[in-house]
Amino acid sequence: MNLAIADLPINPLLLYIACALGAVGVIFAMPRRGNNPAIVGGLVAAVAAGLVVLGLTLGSGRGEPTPSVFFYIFALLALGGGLRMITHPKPVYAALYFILTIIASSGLYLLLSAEFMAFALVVIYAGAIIITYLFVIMLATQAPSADDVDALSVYDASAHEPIAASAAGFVLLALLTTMLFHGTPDLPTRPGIDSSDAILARLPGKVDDALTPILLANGLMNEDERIARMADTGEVMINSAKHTVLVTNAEVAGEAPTRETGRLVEVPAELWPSDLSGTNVEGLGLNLLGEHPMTIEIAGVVLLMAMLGATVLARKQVDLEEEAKARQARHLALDGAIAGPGGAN
Amino acid sequence: MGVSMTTIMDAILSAAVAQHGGEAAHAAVAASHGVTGPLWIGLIPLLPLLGVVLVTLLACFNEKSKMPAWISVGLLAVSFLLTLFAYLGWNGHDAIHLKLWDWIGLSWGDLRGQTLAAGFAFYFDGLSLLWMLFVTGLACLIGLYASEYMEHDAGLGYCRFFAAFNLFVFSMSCLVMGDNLLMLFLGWEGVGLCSYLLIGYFYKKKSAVDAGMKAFVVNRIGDLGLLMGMLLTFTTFGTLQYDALFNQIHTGLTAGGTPLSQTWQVWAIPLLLMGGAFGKSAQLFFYVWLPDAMEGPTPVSALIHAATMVTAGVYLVARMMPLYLADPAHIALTAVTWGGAITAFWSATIAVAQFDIKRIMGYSTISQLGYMFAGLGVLATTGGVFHVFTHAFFKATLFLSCGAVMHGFAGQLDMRKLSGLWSINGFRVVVIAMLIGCLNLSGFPFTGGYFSKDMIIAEAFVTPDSVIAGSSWAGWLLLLTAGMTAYYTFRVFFRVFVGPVVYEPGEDLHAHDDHEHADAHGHGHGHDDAHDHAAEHFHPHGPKWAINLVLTLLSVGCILSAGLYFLGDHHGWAGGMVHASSAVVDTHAVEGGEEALLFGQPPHEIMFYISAVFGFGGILLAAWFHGPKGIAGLLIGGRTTAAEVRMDPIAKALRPISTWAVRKWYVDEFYHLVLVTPLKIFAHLFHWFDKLIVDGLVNFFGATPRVSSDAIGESTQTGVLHDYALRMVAGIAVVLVVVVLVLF
Amino acid sequence: MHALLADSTLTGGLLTLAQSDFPHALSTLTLNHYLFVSAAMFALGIIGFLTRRNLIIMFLCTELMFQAAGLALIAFGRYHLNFDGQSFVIFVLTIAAAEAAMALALVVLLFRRRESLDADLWAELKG
Amino acid sequence: MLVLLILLPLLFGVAVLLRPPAAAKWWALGGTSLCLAIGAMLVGRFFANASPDVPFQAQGSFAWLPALGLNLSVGIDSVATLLIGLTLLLGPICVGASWTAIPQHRARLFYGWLLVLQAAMVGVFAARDLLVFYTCFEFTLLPMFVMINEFGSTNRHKAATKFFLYTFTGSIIALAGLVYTAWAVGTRATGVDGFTLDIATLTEHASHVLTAREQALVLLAMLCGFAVKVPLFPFHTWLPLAHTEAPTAGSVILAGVLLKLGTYAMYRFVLPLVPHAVLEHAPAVAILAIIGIIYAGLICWVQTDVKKLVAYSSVSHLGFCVLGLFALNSAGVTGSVLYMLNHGLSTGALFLLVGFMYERYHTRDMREIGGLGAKMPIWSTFMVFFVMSSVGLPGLNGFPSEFLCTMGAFISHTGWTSGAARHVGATWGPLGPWFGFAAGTGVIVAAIYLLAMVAKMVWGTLREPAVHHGEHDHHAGGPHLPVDLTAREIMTLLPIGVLCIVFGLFPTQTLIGAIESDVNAQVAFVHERSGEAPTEHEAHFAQQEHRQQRDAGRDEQIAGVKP
Repeated sequence: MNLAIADLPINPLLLYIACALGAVGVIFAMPRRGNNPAIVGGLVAAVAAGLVVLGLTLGSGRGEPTPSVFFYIFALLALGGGLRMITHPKPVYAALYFILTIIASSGLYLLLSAEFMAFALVVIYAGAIIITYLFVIMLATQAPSADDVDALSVYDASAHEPIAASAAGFVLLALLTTMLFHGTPDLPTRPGIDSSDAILARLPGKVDDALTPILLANGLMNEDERIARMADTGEVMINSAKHTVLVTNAEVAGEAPTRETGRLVEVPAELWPSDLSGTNVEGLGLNLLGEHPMTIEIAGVVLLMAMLGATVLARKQVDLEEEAKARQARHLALDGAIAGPGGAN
Repeated sequence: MGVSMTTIMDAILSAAVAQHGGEAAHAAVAASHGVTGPLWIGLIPLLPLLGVVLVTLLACFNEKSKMPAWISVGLLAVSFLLTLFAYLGWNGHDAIHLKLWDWIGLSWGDLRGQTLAAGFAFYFDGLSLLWMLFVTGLACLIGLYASEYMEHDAGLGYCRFFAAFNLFVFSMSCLVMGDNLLMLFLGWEGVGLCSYLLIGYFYKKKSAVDAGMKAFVVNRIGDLGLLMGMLLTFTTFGTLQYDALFNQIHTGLTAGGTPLSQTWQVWAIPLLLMGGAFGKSAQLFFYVWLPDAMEGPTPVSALIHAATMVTAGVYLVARMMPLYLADPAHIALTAVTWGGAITAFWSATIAVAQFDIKRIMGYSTISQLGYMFAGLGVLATTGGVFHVFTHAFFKATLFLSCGAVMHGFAGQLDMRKLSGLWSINGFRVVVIAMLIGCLNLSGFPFTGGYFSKDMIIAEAFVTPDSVIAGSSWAGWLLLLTAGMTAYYTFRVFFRVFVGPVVYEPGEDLHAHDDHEHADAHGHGHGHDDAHDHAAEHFHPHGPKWAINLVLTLLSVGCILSAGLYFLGDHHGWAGGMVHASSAVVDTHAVEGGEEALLFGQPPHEIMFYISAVFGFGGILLAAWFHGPKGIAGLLIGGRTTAAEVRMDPIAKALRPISTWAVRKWYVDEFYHLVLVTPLKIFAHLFHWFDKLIVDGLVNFFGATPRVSSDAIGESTQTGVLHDYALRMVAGIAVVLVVVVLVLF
Repeated sequence: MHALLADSTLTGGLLTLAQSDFPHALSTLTLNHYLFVSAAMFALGIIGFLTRRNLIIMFLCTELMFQAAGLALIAFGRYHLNFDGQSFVIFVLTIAAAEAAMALALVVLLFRRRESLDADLWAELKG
Repeated sequence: MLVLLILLPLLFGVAVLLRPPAAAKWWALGGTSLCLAIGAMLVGRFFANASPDVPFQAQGSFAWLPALGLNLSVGIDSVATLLIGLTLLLGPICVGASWTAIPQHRARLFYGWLLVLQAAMVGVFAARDLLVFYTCFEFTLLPMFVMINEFGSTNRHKAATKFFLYTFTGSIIALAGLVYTAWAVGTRATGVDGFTLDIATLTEHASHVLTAREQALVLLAMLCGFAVKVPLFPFHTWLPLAHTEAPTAGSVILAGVLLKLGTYAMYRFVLPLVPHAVLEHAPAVAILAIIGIIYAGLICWVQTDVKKLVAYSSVSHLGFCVLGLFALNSAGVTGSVLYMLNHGLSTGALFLLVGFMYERYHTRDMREIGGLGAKMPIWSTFMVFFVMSSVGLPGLNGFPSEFLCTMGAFISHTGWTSGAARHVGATWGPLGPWFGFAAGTGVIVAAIYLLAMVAKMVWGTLREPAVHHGEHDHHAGGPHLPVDLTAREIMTLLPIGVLCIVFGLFPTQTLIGAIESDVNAQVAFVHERSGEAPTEHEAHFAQQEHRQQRDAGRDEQIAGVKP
């Protein structure tokens, strides 16, 4: 065990001290009656987070320089927003802080080259889900007294066992990080041309559109030739680094081209379209639809069900009114009966 | 399977013969070169079984006629005739084998002792033939007798009786004819069942039901010995089949190669088997069930509890004689001798004091069985077996006569309430038959009983004490018992069958209709009123043709059986039969050839006189004490009423002893106190132990989680969401701590 | 724990910090950085869930935890250089949206019953 | 065909639920009869094709979750075949016995569960992997629970709960033992690095890979489960309660088949999986069995509730069964297997008889009811007959089994198999003559209590409860039963009676010969494997070796993928 812990990328003592410190900070930051040292708590928590990040940075070996400044900014914003969200006594503010966290997270997504998800997150979460929350908060929150609109409800103003909860949460954090950090190496290089080519290979139309005019215009490819699509996978063979692409005779292309029957064309670097690459969105789309089609269906059904469920649940249930309606219905029926058999029709 | 097993058996036999060529010739006595019998021999037991089926069918159709009896008697007669044919067709020395099918056969290897082979197979040698002859013959006659005796129960009861009766003959045949110990056990338990069913025939009488159960349970105790003996036989000799077993014993080695004389099994097996035999034949500690068994209908008492079933123990010991002789110290034989002699004497002491004539016959049966065992014990197998044969006839006669009395006097058996049957119309045949039976039983000169009993007693003196410890003492005890036997036998005869005519009807006036009987009891007038009322109108009815015919035939049989003593050259016909069976004893080889003397004479010769003296003495005593005035009391009797005799003052003088003898020495009470009560107490203790401790523990373990979870739940199940969530998180944290500590 | 204190103390760590090329070191990012942020976010979510009594904020906290999981997924996807992580975040978003819809409907329902959002008022599960 | 036998009752169970209540019993009768017919064909075909080389027939395996190595496989050897035959035979009999006892409006529930129960029981006997076995083994509890809980007499809820919890707890512990064995075999022998659930594989390897200590613990765990099921003293207290409260058909199945699941599991798992421990601890188990025989027998004697008496007699009888198994020789094991069948027949019939009586008089107290000999002659005849079968009268079915069990214990004495005092009839084994003797005393006790029961119930003067089934007090709508047995009731008893006689007179031809080769193989297997268990070091080494092999295999696989 000792050996293993020594393998951690961060000094474990530092990690645990930081966790403890964070816990103290959060406890202080919790809403409570009377003197509220929330700012002190926030600072302590921020110091703790900083310690861990520092330790991680020191512990890590060499790595590709990345736009790390943005990471620190976004991480600080995300955690700070999260901290404020859970500590702010007013629900509306809490929701707004959560939006801050989400926006910061989407920044982190960008750093992780998940551009599409970054924006999707902002749109879906900040734009849709949290707005729903805000509506519900406004619907459901009532001021405790009519004369003071800004007064807090009791349940907002005081936390429920903050010490125990924070202790548990940070113990969990310490353990989680201990386990998560165990032996994970540095991030690999940024996904570059290779992965881009992999996406492009599955997008023959895009490659066709970009390359065919260039190839034809420069005489690199005959009129009866076209960019080859592999017989087995239907992918095109393209290498952005070497600027090569496989083309094949149209007749031959009709009969399932292979690497052998095709002709590798090397495009001069200046002619290679600079914007030809597989984007994140394309990659995600291929992954989503190519490998998880069933999950999408299920997700759709889940959403539908949730919609129905929410509708059913939130439907105005006023028992009295229902009862009154029923009474009225009976009354009408009775009247009909008295009116005679003709009324039944 | 069957083929393989026979092959194995053949291999074993031939191996044994090859290995011990010298003894093989000797082993011929045990009929190793048996002949395969004709298939119809199998009908001898199967016909009665057919009878069971037919009678049961009749019961299903609610037959009210005497049809069951006629079917039974007919089938039994055929069975008897077949036995007779088998006997006539028998070559006189070889055993006849007949295997119908494998009954219990199991093999776990090819070696010796790795196959349990118990065929549903028959083995006929002299011993089985002799037994079968009187079993089927008597069964047929007694069936005929019962057809009249049981007539008041015509209907379901009649069918029940004859079904069990037939089943009994089937079982007894299996017992006697079986070719292995398991077949014997089949019959053994089968006759036990029939005995149980028939003793409890009058099932509304609690005493009858209890008696049946007692018989079955006591027998089972003995059967445990038989079972253990059987299993020990199997482990020691590797077989349960007679032929293979006797051949092995004749080699003097166990199947494992150890000399028999050095093993403990050589005395343990016979002793265990003796336990079984004593159980079935009501000897020593086991006798208690037989007197109670007289609760059954008299034909049953005659057939099962006098003539046939109870001799099964004798058959077992006789059949297993080679095993008993294999022990050089003769421990088991000594035990058999003394067990028999003591039982003979003991039950005679009880018999002299009883007043119930059927019970007297019961005790006399025990006593006579004691003679048979003693005979086997002192190596007089011929005498023992001959006594079985003669006893079967005369005891059946005696019982049937008593039964006729009982039938005629509505179940009256008390000798103080009956007298002078000779002078009552219609009972002449009964009295004559009774007289013949009594003479036989008391060993009157030149009767069958006289010869067979003498052979036993004389042999007790012949066999040296060095061979069977105290055999001559046993002889004296048996002689004394012979005198007592004569006394109590003729005590019955003198009191009931001759003398002034006095009678009171028994309580079975409405035996066939218990409901009315019970109503009569329950009536306000009470028991006595009803009784007297019935007595006023009571007329004894003499037996009709069936009973008279049977009694006549049996009396003739009794007389003729004496003649068998003079047939053949091996001490009579029975000797010849025994000689051609496993029961043969080479007395000279055992005794060392030295001729024993009694009063300076060879015991076999002088015994005729001595036993005659004892017999006469007993009869004269009986006449003096119990005989009526006049010629019927041999001119020395003085009895004028039924109830009072010269013995009464003497019995009064001997108060404690005589009372104890009348109370059967309180043996039943003793057993009850020592065995039944503790067992019952244990049963109750176990019952409560089971309820409170065993089940209590279970309930305790069941209740613990419930109670504790109630307690925990009270404090933890607050219903507040946060508490649950917090505990969940803490739980995950704990799990993670464990994971980190263990895995990292 | 003993070895941990012995061979890598806080002072040792600070020493390394002082000696290293500071800007460069700080600009080196690893997977662990992201995972830490994710874990910390998750812990905050849990703490929030445990401490806040307002039902809506409790649900917001669960959303925070979803966020944490999403971040971890994206980081791992980046680490493995594939799109599975991102795909899963889409599903997480879906579930989050569905959950939000249902949860908020429930909250509204509960609010109608008691005119309060205090979670402690609901103790029907008491055993 | 085997799968058909499992699925068909389920199908009919569904049919029973879908049809109107009035048709329920007819559907149940049809279903069970059809199964019986198929079962008869199965048994016939099995023995027609039986050969010692192919112990298992009708094998089938269906991949269920191949990724997890989970298969559903079935197959039967001679022992399983006979027990399946018994199960199927009791099916129609139970339906017949419940014909009038179950009120029509609840008939669907009853017969539906009855059919499910039958499927589960067949599944247990047919199982060739632990998954099927254990699933079915546990699934028998649920129908039985419902039958007792819904259709029992006064104390039924307690009885049902106790039955369920007690046997379930035991089974869970047994499961732990089985799973451990499956794991050990998986990691040390077959190298799947997981659990081996196939029974044949388990049997083949378990004794080679479990150390002596592990075997002892696994034995203990398995006995905890199976001994409760059997039940062995002192785990028997659920049985009298469950039997007393269960409806007649429930009692019949409980005694006839469910108890046999325990002994069958012992035969199938305990003996071959942990032979070393079995050999070592057989005397202890045998002593428990013998205590059970005598103790329960004596308790029977003082019972006043006739059904409880028969229930306790089951405890006593099953003692013989366990004793025979742990004699570890052919005679004992054969006897034990025979006992499973014969006890099912004779005690099943006794429960039927008690049930028929109960249906008429609504009491089981022998102080209130008795002396029925004259009033119900047919009933009495059957009663005496089956009591005799139960007592072990030679010529009826009880005897061969009882005798062989006793004999097995008696001759199972290793000390006798060699040396100067060699007994050729003795076999290798852990018991000895004293065990046989002690078991033999049980036969006496059996005679005492069963005859005492007959004396009270059949013989003697008629005793009837003050209020019994008369025209005036019989519950409305219920069918009126005649005094003695009806033709339907006789028809349920008659086949059992016939089998009792056939199995009593021709045991070799019908039963012993059928199972001989399988039992001998089993005994030889236990004998061969019981000698030496691997040491802890060896077991550990085997595990390491297999782990290395597996890792090497995985590396290769990865290496093969990478270029």
